[in-house]
Amino acid sequence: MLTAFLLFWPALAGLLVLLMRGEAAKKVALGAAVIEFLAVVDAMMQFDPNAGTQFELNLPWIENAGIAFHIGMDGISMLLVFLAAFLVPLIILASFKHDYRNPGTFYALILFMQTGMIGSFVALDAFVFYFFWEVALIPIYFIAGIWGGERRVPVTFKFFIYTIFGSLFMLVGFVYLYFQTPGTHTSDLSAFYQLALSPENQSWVFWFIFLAFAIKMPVFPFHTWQPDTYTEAPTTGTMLLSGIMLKMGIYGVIRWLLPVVPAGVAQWADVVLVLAIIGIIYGAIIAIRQNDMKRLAAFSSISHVGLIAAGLFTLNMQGLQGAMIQMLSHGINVVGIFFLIDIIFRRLGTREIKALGGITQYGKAFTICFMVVLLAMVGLPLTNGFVGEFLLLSGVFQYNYIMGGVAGITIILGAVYMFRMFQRVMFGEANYVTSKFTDLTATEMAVLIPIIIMIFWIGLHPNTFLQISEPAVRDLLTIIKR
Amino acid sequence: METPNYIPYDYLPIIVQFLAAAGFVAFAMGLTHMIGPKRHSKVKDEAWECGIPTVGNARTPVSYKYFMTAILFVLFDIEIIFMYPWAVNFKALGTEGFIQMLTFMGLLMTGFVYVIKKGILKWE
Amino acid sequence: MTSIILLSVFGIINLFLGFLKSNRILMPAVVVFLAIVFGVNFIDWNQGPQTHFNNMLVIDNFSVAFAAVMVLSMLLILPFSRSYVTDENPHLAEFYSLLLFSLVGAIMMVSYENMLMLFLGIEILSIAMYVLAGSHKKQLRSNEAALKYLLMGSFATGILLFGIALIYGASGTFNISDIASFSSTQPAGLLPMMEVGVLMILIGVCFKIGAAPFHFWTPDVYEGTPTIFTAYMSTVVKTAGIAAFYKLVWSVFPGLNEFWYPTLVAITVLTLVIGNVGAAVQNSFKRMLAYSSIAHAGYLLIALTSFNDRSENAILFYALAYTVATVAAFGVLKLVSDQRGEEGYEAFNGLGKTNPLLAFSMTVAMCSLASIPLTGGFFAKFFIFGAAIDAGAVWLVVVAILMSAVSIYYYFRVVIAMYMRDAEGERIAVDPFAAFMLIVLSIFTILMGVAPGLFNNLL
Amino acid sequence: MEFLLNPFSINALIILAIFGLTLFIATYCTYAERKIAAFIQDRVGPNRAGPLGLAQPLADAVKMFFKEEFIPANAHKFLFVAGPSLAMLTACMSSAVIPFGNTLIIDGVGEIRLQGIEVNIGMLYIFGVVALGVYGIMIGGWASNNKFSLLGAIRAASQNISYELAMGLSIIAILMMSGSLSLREITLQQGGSFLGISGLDWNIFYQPLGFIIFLTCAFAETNRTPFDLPECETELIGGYHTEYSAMKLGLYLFAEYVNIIVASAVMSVLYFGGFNFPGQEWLRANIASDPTLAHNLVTIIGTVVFFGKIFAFIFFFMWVRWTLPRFRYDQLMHLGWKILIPLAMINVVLTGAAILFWPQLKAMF
Amino acid sequence: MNEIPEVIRTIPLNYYLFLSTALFVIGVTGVLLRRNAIIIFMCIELMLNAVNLLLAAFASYRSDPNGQVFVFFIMAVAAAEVCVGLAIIVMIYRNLQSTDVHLLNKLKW
Repeated sequence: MLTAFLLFWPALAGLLVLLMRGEAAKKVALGAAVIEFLAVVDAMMQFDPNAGTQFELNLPWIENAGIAFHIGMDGISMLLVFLAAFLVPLIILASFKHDYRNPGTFYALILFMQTGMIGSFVALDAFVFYFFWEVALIPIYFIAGIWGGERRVPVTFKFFIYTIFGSLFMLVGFVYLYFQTPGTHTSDLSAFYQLALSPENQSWVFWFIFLAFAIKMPVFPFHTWQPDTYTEAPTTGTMLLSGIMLKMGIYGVIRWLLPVVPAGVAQWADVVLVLAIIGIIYGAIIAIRQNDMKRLAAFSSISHVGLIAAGLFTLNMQGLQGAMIQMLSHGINVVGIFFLIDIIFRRLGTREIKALGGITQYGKAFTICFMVVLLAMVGLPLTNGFVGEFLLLSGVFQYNYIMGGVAGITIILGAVYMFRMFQRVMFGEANYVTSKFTDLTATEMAVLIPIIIMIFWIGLHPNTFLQISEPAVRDLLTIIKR
Repeated sequence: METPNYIPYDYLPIIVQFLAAAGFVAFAMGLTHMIGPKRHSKVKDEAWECGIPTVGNARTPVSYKYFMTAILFVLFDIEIIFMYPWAVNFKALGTEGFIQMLTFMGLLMTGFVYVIKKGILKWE
Repeated sequence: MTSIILLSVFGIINLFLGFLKSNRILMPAVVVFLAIVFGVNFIDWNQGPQTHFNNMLVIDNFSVAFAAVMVLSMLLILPFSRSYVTDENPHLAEFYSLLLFSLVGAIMMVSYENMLMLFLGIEILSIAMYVLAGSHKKQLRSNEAALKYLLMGSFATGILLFGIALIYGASGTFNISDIASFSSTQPAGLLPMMEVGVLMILIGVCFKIGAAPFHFWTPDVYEGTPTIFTAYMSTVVKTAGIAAFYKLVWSVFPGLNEFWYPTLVAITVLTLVIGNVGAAVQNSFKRMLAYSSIAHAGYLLIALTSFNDRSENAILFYALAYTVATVAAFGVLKLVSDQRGEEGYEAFNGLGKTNPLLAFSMTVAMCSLASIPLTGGFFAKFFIFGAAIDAGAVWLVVVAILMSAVSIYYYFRVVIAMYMRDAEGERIAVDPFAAFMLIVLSIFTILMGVAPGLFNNLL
Repeated sequence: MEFLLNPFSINALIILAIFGLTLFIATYCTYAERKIAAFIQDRVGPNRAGPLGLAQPLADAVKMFFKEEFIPANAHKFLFVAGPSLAMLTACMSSAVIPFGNTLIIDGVGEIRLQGIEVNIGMLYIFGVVALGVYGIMIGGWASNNKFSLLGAIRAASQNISYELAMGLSIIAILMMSGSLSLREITLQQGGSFLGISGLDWNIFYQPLGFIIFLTCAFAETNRTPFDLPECETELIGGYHTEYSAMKLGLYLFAEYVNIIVASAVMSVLYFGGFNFPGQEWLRANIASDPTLAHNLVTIIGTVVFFGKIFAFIFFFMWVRWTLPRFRYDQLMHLGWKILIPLAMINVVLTGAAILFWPQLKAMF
Repeated sequence: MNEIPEVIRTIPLNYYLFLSTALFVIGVTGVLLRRNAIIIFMCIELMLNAVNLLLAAFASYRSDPNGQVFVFFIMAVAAAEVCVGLAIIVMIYRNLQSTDVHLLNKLKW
């Protein structure tokens, strides 16, 4: 029942928020998100990493078709639910300064989206998963489409069609698998795990399902929607997209692809790895050339995700665990960086690196926060980024050392574009624009401080989180290797 | 009484009759064409409207009432055609057939009443 | 059977109600009539197949379910006709009666046991629709729609009839089970006639349901027809057509499966592509809906090609979901175009601000048509694809999915217009009936999206 | 001689005979019409050509042939010619199925029916062909390109089709009684005895209402007064044949008379027993000892009687023309649609009920 | 009644088949090529009559009344169609003063 509460609480709260106007909507939304977070923390306390899937709920849904409303959490889900519950209040808080039209609708959409995302993390039935997967998409489409920048309409449209297109293929894959299950057919995860398809079939089913995840993550060359969307969406939307939604793709691969069609994965892992590594390099190089900070962060995200994807397909413990921890870290870091960029943008009205400079002189606290988040992004030891990247890279090395070597360039390139940006934006002469900068307010601090805490927590003591997912990942690996 | 059988051959004489009629018509038309005088003049060749010069095209649209009558005719005629086979076999069909046809006629009459109430046949 | 008789009688009664001084009573009366028919219809539920009229009609769960869907569609459409309910409208009773009569035809189409009844059902339905298509007498667009519909419709009838005649010539019967047993034994000498007959029947029916390549009349007719009747055409007529088609291919010609299957698949793919691509390039919302109805015919045809125990249910569910969503879309379109005077996407600009209710129900409808989860359309497509994949036609589903992605493009154009463009027009006045019905439709769509088990596997 | 004796040739001969006879009667109808008009109006009528003016029709025909053939400049030439041709053609086509007499039995040939064509759908044939007659009028009126003609033609069409409905309905009652569409069958069935008199079992005694309806419709179908609106001189200057002259006009007028003859014949057949006459069985038994001869004699007398009936009807047609005033158009449509059609329906229902329940009723009393 | 087919079979069934197919094809060609709505309509009627002929031929060959009953229904339906069709054509004529289908371009084909 706890899972069900976690799942539906944001939606119910969202309905309430929908009816409210102005400030009240913001506050109720924030309150609801905090309650959700507390509930997740409570769940984490109760959670026993070694007990497999917990807090299960299995209700008949479309009985005669063997589809059940089956949800529950194991370690992998737990971490991601935690991520979602942790970030949403921060994201809501981060958007407090903005004066969005129809705040009721806006915040309700955020909460609806949280339901969708948590739903896809806890789903244990293919159709429940698909259902929430799509449910999460609609709010973000509206958030980006209604409150976004100038070119929002075509850009979000592209994003939307792209994603739906991919997920429809996933649906076909699922339906096909569903019909391969014995007896009266069921779409339960465990039944999918027991399927023994011929390698040929696995091969195409792999691409059907992977397409959806690849677009969502996004993996090169399916990324073309991403930079535009990140840039045009309101910062809230960008945070939701990059912080949590992106993880849905990665989670999908872990849960619904690797164990379901292992033979297919084995056939195509090399291809995907190459694509992922191309993505790493490509994202980084493009990021270096960017002038718009938000766009830069977007491309950096492609680069980071590339590494996570590479880690996934190594199919070893380091790779997968690295992916887990890096998902958490990247989610936190990217939200932080987008928020910081948003602060600049809100104060100065521009995000162009060329137009900025010398902000250090006007915001001490801001500089510190920016520095910390930046270092975490780059993967400096002691920060969360290091743990993830280290594990991932070692995983890739284990798989193929050439690939590992190439992927390792990411650390250098990441440092290049990040520090380049930092240097141009923060140091140097302040100009007419940047001289108006003021330091962080209390609300902004309230967003950034939890992020910084998490950065160091994971950086210093990653085991808190690694141990949650470890047994689950190990189980998964045994299923994959069956 | 035995029912005589009719074979297609029975219908052949109709051709004879058709030829006779057509021959007569052709003869009459041809003869009058050949022996009648022909004198044309502009005024004479105009359509005759009581001696007054003709105005406009004669083929003007006429009242839609005529049209309605035509449509109704088509419908009712077809419905009546439905009754012919029934009438011929009336005795064989018996009471059941009678009741069925009463239903049919009832519907037909309902439609008829509707048409009349709608004022389709109201001239003026 | 009872529902057919009742509908006919009610249609006649309604005609005579038109002679009353006021038109106000008509709409409530029709609603009551339909509600009665809807209820009575279920008398035959689970009674097993019963034949009527000398084996001409067979009433089984299939026909009862589809009849219910169609009666329901009309019930749902009715409230949007309120703008017609004025005492100045001299033909209101006739419009309603024609709708009732056409429903008779539609029910005949789903319960025929004899080719004669199929033909009669199609014609009763079509002839009423020809009139309704032209019901805006002074409007050239409407006139044109009526003429095109009529010419194409009767042309299709001719082809269909020729097919039926050839089949009769080959098999010596109009009874569908006799034809089925004949075609499964297949005496060698008569085959060509049978095949040509089957082909012509297929063409005729494809014309009627607007499947490509016989679709070209559809957009024009749908666009020109008054919106309320377009809604009717794209729901009831389409449902009846598909159900009849289903019965045709699977009850009448199962023995000739190998012969018509490739044809049907080709038609399906073509319909999907033309419907979706055609819809994508339209600038008029109404015309887009017309093309989208072609596209949905394509999806339904997928279920037709994949015969198994699922396809019946899939078609029923799809028909229901599609109907509900389409009615909502047309309902909103009618309200908008009546008051803003245009039917393009621009007419919807800023509707999200001026009329949140309209915008919301339109969005739900569009999501459903685009088969986004949480709406009935998602499960509809899911069941259809399921049936097809179960039958092994994965590549067909892939085509359908590519086309679905295209469909999102055009369905969401209107959503974009409503929410993401600035308002141009005034607030649109919505009468309470329509508002209520829109809410009902949205709830219904979402209900089908979250609890599809309620409507699934009814047959 | 041999080839003339095969059934087909005999049939052909009979057809030609009937055809000639019809034309002849039609010709003399024009004479009769004038004479009767004169009689009713207390005048003399035609009396110059031949004795009692009997050659008058011939003189008329010759005049018709020699008149100028006039075609208006704006007329549609082909249709202008086709109109009267079609009118005449259809009028002449219908006479052959009428049974003018019973069979003659001739040695070496066998039975000969005094009827051009015996088909099982005689009634439908007549109706079909007669219905085509309206095309002749429509085409002629339209082709003339004259407003009066067009109006006359449309009136004619409208009137003909309206009354055709009532006519068709009134026949149904007869069909229910006879169970056959063959005119010969229907005639033969009327040969029974009624009130003890043989050959008097005529349908008129069972179908008085049907007869009245049919009669009215027959007047309307032939465009005779009081239903002569399509061609009324005072309103439409001749209606559909305003622009016609010479033999084209002649054919139109001629067609009308042929139609009268056919209508009279059909009425005689359907309601007045056709070639049956009262006391025919008695005559058959007593006129000659040789049964074949007796049969032949009865047949010949029957044929004569049949023509008598036709002439009586023709006289009636003319009598009415010179007695009754013309209807107004709305009255005409009112009568056709709102009175005759419902009456005919009632007639059908009553007939049906009577046929079904008469035996039971009889048994009850 | 069994003699009827015997007599009718003096004309082979194929003749009827060819005749009605020819009529049907003429009708179809007319529908596709002609411009005048009334003529298109008449061509459609021609198609229906071809079907009627075919059905009647089949029916008498099999001495099965069903085919002829079907013809009756086709005629009735055709009549209804004619009524509606002519009404529509008249309606258009009133608005347009023409029955040429190509003038009807308010909606693109």
